[in-house]
Amino acid sequence: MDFSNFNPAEQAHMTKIIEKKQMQDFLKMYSNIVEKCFNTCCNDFTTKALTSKEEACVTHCTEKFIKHSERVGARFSEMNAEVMNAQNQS
Amino acid sequence: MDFSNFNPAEQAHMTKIIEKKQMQDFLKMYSNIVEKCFNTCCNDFTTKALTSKEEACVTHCTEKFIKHSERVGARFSEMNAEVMNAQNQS
Amino acid sequence: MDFSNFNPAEQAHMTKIIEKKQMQDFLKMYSNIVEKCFNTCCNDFTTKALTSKEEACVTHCTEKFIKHSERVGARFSEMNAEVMNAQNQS
Amino acid sequence: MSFLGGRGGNPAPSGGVNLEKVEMAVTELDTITDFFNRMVQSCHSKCISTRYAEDDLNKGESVCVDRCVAKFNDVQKKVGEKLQSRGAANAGGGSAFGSL
Amino acid sequence: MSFLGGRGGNPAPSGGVNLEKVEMAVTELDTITDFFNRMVQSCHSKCISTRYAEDDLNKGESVCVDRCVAKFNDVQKKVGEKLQSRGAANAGGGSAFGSL
Amino acid sequence: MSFLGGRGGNPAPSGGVNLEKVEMAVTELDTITDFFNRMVQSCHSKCISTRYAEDDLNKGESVCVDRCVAKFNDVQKKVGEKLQSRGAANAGGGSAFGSL
Repeated sequence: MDFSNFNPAEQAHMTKIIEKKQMQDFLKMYSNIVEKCFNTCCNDFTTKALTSKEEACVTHCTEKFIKHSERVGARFSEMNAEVMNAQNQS
Repeated sequence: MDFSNFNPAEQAHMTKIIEKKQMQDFLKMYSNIVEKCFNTCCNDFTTKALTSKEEACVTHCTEKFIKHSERVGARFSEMNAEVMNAQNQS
Repeated sequence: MDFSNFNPAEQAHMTKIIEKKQMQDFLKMYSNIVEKCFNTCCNDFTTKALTSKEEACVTHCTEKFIKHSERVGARFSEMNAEVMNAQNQS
Repeated sequence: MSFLGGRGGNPAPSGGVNLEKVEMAVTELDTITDFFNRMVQSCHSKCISTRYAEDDLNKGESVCVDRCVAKFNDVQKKVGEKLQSRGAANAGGGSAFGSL
Repeated sequence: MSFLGGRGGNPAPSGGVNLEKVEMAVTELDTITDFFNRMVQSCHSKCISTRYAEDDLNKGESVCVDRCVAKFNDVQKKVGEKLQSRGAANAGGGSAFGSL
Repeated sequence: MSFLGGRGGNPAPSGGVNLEKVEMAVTELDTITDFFNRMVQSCHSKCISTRYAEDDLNKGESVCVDRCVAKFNDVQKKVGEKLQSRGAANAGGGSAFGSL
């Protein structure tokens, strides 16, 4: 996003808001991973503790979800940069 | 909703809030359509660009979603009017 | 949660916030039940009124959802109490 | 659909804004919006074919949507009655707040 | 991706905070975040195998994610154009607010 | 479940309200509520039969719910540890904010 027409006071205000939203965003990703990996990996309710199979699944699922999010973020960021460039050249 | 026991200042305040919520509501419908039509129409990831088949599907899907929302809104609004009438006559 | 390092003014403030959130939480549970029980129980759209079969299904579904939530809440609360105890003894 | 109880009190006398009343109205508005959005989503899943070969709702879809809205609304009433008969206070037991 | 229209007006002259401008920026931020999160979820469903036997995205998954992001973005544009051509004002008819 | 770190600081000395502390507590509350609601939904899908022929949870469902809560909680811990070991700062890379 382009904050070039924000004065210093407005930029400081936005920075504080963005920091708070980053925290909430992180917590939301956390819950999303828990929900998705639980739903995919846990299907055996004859035991109370996670089986070793379930545990391995959760570990891989979490790691893959993060790497997936990072990759989506990288592509998304490239796309936004292209749009910005195109706007600046016109 | 019935704002008849709101004074002018309160009504002006509500109007501003409702305008903001209409904007958010519109943006939410926008995201819902993107999500639903993408999930339904895009299943071929051997290409990066939308195929013409996918594109036609997205167009129909969007148009139908809007018409569907409008129809639900019309029925919903009739129902609310009936409830209001019934309350006023009792 | 542990509010022992909150002064009385802060606790009063939190109490008001929690009351408001309880209301919102109740309304959210209400919508969740409506959505889940409608989706599970209503599959016949040759009639406008609920069939007696659908109505019985919605009643059971609602009752079971509440009992389910209460059971999850009870287990969750026991788990939190254990964590608190463990922290206090260390 | 005023399930939040009567909107409290008269207008503030001298043209001021009664914030509690406004907040209550906003909660009611949010609840109706949420309800409406879920109705749209549920009835879309129940009634709209995913072949997407045309721009208009066909006859069957249109009739289905009308009935779906009526039924969704009936379910909302039924569930509301059930929750009320159990006592709103009690129902809080199944929330996160009963557990903290 | 400034689909909320131009960010209104110049900076407040003397270093004050133009609250309306900040609020607009926050809405834009929330919209992009929501869009991003839905893209992550949709592309995860489309591309990531649920066997979870390893920690890394394999070659096929990686390529799929790249294309998925591009397609999701195209769909977002298509839908946006469609909504715009219908008129933002009009589209409000399908919301809860047209019905109250 | 204080995964947001220690609640900052002592009470404000003279009975004032430390807004930052209150805001932190509200974020924690919202997180727990969200967590609880997802647990309710997930365990409902895993354990509750959709035949709906009776009002009570049967024996099998009740036992399933108890184990489901325990497992869901374990998954929450596992995922939390994983995220922490990667570094909270780093994990931000997969969010919309890293991309603006």
